[in-house]
Amino acid sequence: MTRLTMAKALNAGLRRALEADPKVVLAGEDIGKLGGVFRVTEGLQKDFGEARVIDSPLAESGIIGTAVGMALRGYRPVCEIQFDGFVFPAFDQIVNQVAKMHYRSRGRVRMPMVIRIPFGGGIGAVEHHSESPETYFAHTAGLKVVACSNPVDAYWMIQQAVASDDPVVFLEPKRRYHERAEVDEQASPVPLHSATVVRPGRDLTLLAYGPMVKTCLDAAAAAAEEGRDLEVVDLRSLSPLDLATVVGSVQRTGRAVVVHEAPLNLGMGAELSARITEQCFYALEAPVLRVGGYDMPYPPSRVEDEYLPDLDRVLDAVDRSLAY
Amino acid sequence: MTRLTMAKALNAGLRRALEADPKVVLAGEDIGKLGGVFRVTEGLQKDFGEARVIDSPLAESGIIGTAVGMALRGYRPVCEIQFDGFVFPAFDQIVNQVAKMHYRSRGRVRMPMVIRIPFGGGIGAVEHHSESPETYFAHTAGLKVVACSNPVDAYWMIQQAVASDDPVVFLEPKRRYHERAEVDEQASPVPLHSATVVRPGRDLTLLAYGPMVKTCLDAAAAAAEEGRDLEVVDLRSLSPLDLATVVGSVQRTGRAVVVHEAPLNLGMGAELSARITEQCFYALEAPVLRVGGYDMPYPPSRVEDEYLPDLDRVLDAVDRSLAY
Amino acid sequence: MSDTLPDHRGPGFPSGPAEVDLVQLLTPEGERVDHPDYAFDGDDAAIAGFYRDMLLTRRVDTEATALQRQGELGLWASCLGQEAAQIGSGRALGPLDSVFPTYREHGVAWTLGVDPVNLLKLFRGVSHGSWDPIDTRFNLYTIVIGAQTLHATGYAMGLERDGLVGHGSPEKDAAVIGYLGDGATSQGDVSEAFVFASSYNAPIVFFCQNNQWAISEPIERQSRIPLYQRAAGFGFPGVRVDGNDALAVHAVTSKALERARSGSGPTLIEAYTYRMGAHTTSDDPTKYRLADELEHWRLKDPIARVRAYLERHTDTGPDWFAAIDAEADELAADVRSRCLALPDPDLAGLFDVVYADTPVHLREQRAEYEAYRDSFTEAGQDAAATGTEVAW
Amino acid sequence: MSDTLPDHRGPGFPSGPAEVDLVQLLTPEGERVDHPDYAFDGDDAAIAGFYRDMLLTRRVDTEATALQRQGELGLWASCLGQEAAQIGSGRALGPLDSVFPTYREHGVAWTLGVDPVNLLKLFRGVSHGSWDPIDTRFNLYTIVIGAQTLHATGYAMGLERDGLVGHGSPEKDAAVIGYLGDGATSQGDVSEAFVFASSYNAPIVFFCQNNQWAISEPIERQSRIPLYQRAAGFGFPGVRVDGNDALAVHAVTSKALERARSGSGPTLIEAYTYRMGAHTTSDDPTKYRLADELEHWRLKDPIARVRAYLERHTDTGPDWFAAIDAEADELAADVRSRCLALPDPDLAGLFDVVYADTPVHLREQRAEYEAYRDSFTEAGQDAAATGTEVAW
Ligand SMILES: Cc1ncc(C[n+]2csc(CCOP(=O)(O)OP(=O)(O)O)c2C)c(N)n1
Ligand SMILES: Cc1ncc(C[n+]2csc(CCOP(=O)(O)OP(=O)(O)O)c2C)c(N)n1
Ligand SMILES: [Mg+2]
Ligand SMILES: [Mg+2]
Repeated sequence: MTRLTMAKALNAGLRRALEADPKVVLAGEDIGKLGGVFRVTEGLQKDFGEARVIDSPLAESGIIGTAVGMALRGYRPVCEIQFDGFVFPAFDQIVNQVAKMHYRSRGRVRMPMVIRIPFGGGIGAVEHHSESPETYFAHTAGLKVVACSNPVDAYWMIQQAVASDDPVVFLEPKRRYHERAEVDEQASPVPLHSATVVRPGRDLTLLAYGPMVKTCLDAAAAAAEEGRDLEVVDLRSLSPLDLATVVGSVQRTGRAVVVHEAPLNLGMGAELSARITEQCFYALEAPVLRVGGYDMPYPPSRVEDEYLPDLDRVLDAVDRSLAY
Repeated sequence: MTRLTMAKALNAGLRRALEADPKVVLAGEDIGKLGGVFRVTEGLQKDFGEARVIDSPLAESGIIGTAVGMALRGYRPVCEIQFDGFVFPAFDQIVNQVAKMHYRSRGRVRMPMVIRIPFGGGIGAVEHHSESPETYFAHTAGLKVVACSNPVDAYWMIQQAVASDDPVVFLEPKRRYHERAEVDEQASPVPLHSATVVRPGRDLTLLAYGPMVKTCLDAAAAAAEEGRDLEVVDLRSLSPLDLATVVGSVQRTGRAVVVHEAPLNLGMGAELSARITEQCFYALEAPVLRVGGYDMPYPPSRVEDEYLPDLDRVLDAVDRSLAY
Repeated sequence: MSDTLPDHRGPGFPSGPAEVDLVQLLTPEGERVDHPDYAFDGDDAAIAGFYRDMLLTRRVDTEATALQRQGELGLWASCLGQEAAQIGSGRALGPLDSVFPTYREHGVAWTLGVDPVNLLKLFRGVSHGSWDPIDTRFNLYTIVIGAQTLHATGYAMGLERDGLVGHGSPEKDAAVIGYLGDGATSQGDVSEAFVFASSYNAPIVFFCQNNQWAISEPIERQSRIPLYQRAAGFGFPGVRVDGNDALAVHAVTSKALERARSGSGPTLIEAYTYRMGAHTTSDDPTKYRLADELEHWRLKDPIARVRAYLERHTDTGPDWFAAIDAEADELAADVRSRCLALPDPDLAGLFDVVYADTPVHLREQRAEYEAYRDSFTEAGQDAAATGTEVAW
Repeated sequence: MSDTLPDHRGPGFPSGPAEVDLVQLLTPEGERVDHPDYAFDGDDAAIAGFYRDMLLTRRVDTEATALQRQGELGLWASCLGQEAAQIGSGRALGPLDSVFPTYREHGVAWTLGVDPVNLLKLFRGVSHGSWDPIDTRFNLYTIVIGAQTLHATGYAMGLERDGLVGHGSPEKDAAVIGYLGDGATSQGDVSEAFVFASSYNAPIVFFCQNNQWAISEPIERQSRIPLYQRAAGFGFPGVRVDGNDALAVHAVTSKALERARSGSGPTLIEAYTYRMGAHTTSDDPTKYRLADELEHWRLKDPIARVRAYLERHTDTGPDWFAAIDAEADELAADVRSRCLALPDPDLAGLFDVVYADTPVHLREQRAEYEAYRDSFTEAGQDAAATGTEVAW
């Protein structure tokens, strides 16, 4: 058991992945000597060499495109995109190549690639450094998409993602990088694509992932003081969704609120709302409600706290749901 | 009144736009002498010159990125992306620049740009030539997204899109390019971002856009023979959605089925389902059902008819909805 | 606003006759010529082999065009006129080298033993990629322009990590050849591939077939100077070769591959050639280019010049040529009949190849699809029970 | 798999001393030198003006760094050491020319009269872009590396369409200058900008400040040959100038802008300089570079050499320098106090600037947001009633 921040837990997970399989390579901008702008890869180039921890030229399409080639050569590349907003230059390679190569080759070639993206807001950054691009990836067949919400999951999920034979977009909630937890390196982890009920409750299901899990847990704690018993589900996997867990929860509670930072319109809340309504139509006491970013580009940081869902906005939605 | 194919209607609309405003310029691969691979720009370079109808180097990011610059210089660029699958190299410019420039400048600069994309399947093409990327754009705040479904709308909507001071992703259902209709050049068009009820009905609302409108009309005609009265709404605008029309219809019918070619997961059906459920909770007799492409990359063309929603799959969903 | 723009080409950029800086070892008339830096290292048997390769490639190409006209293929992208560029380079590959093609490298595919029917599957619409990219060392066709150049570069970086560079022998060393068109040079991905290849000194050859056209756009739209010069600005050599001269292409490619395998890094080869046909069967080149141009290039036909050489300077007789013609017809007939016999794929099987590890929702969608499909057929139940696999 | 890769730099690519092909007109010691192709066309007053510009730019930069340290800015990207590159080029602009900057061109902004407080707003987080890009001719900062080079090219294409090229006078002709970093040269967008600029012969100057670093990555990761050589492969000239020499930068930029305005097309300028500070205030350069390097470059400080020149070769006395110092302190104090006084923006106003024509759902979201916000405040109702606008 070690007490680790999420950044350090990811670092430890990557280290174990590098140790476990010589075919694992890391690539990205500034991940070598600097250890990445969030220090997630700190010390890894020193210990595993420049051939395995690769500082890339400043070109995201190049990073992902060459990683496709390395994967075809039998490597398992773990690419770091420096910030969410900078994944878009690589979008073509991700959507048209990474996602489709297995399908195109009828399974003859695999794309065991991880694309790590620090995502979400709340760190007081300038434009393009606070976005939540998960919809773009979750909508793309051929990709898998996960988001960790705490150091324990971070430690295990990154290793599972590296071990996955499918390409995984791995979303790291950057504003939680410095939160700490005990990580038991001997424990046996939850499967990568399972959701977990992180707080059981009877009155309503809060669905969240990444940075919003903590927000929802805080909201549930606050609600408890008013005698409301909220269940919180950490989705963990956005594609595929672990619908069994989600539906099981909502069947019990009859109410659901989805919370994410991404803009509402076609955010993950849309898909969850549609699925839950399809599968729990008679159980629902209220429509699935969504709390998300407003439908605007991420705002300047001095006003991001107004933009991001917080405890109050979650509780407001809970009230509205319970009012049905 | 002239009887025109959709391709010719678009051509005529573009011609009127070029005539109406000297700041309108067209750019794209092969749009000059060749007139575009679908001949939508046929004859325009000859008549308006190479300075206004620009054959671009083979680089989509370059096409959109230079169009941003031209828009900053006061031009109104209309860019053609040759096929849906080739828009992704331009994705960064679209999402990070086109969509955000107005916001970034607090409205000081405008992006009156149209990005024309022939989209959807059904033409027996090879990979990347049959995709439906609308989710990627509709999820992006700052963009507007429309899809025409017939020659009359095509003629008017392209002119309205060019006249719009906001960037518009203009989706053209390529398999409908050759369908014909009478186009009245004197008529007064429906506003660009309004949906239209293209067939009124009482029992259930079919929601579609682009290529699937015809499919839904056919399904409604077939259903009518069995005594079912289906309403068909042509959404026309995917972002913003004309929710008033949609909700009005579903409030009346109590049932909705959304139909699109794009994969189900986070397709437009997800957002529509979520919104309708939020706004019509007590009116709904059944969950909003979705008929879409399966969650896989677009398949080889010999099997595309199995993949694409057709009359039977629409009617199957109608049956399921009515069975609630 | 001015209607047309003045032509402002700055001074210092006249393109001059394209042939000036071209490596050529066999003239259009079939005469061999020397070049200070490059020599063809094969014998006449090898040249005869090139002839056969090119002729068979062209015959299959013609057959495929015919099949498309008859509605049997959805599309065909002919390589007519580019046979020397493709055979000359394909035959220069060592036993460990691998290829990252565009969608037009049918001749290169031939040199690696890819069954032409497998190429046809893609254009018929039964498959997005149906040969084995690992066993053949011929990766799947890439349709998104330029994307494969990055894959090629990454693969080459992998070769170096695998210690397959610098032993001084093509049996022990490996390189990658990445094909691209002239139009592709404008794509950002291609420049990024140049940056990565140069930065990591990857064992790669970029082989650009400058066939003068990107659909309807002439090369001048993409570059106002010869394309091979692009490489120098990225820190590696570029060379322009007569792309209709199989011998020169072979010599230049061999040397560049050797350079790559030895650890000296990337090379850009510009094979100066011509797309003698339409861009694809969907295209109508009369809209944008003059017949004259085609006539001019017909005189440089890559197959004719090898035949002229063999006829004039070796003892290859008419019988041999006739035998090759017969072989070609036989091959074409075989390709045609096997193409026509191709079964349509079953959508059901595709649900299982989206991922290596298929998620529940796709299994459910497959089951839904099968149940739905079977509801239309009487025999449906049986097919579903046996779980028909994808048959492409 | 080998742990480290051998260094395989091919033959023919030694980089040699960087200074060899550098245009320089003022040595680090403050001595003027001649160059066969370039001459500085200003007088000593102009040089004194450069000194003042550079000093004020540096003073504001220092103040901004201090403000960040004190928590008043979220971030600051210092241009320390790059003042000559920025002032020399900014002062070369004609009255109709316009600028497409990255996020570090504070000195260029200064030459176009952009209020430094407006730059600070972005880094404070009250705005994504708060100066008027049209009136100032200084476009908004672009953070996505390389994207602005395409905007610059498109704008230049627009200038040509507007007939603003080729009249032989900077009063009638216009050009564009697009700034980029050394790291940016690896981005596909930058190469595409080169392709478009060359293909359309656009009136543009690409101004690359090679400050040797892209965050922690040295220039060698991006290119193994001098960057200015990149241009030739795209068909236009490149030139390397001493980026710490304001006179040389001015001369080289003036000539390139003149070339662009006259209709002779694009030029790439590589201003060879050094990022003397951290990448941004979030960065820690001790992790990846040696202090020695910084010492080496301190000797080439762009401001010191102009001061040395003015002191030795003109009659500029200590009083004048003291006056500039005082002006700088005053400016810094003013910038500081106005920065601290900046009100936070109101999210409500942002709903109205997503689009020119705001759709219903955003108006609804704004109303929801306001109602929600106001539910927390007593005075809420009033604020909502008056419809507070965005105040950045
Ligand atoms: C990214 C992208 N944009 C557009 C297309 C459509 N397209 C297919 S081939 C082609 C021209 C390619 O020209 P070139 O690179 O010269 O290759 P060639 O076809 O001549 O062999 C275009 C524009 C595409 N396949 N990919
Ligand atoms: C597309 C993109 N990828 C990554 C980043 C993160 N980033 C910001 S600055 C920078 C380095 C830029 O280096 P250079 O172009 O040399 O400019 P400099 O900062 O030295 O002025 C990086 C990687 C970004 N802003 N945009
Ligand atoms: Mg070509
Ligand atoms: Mg730099």
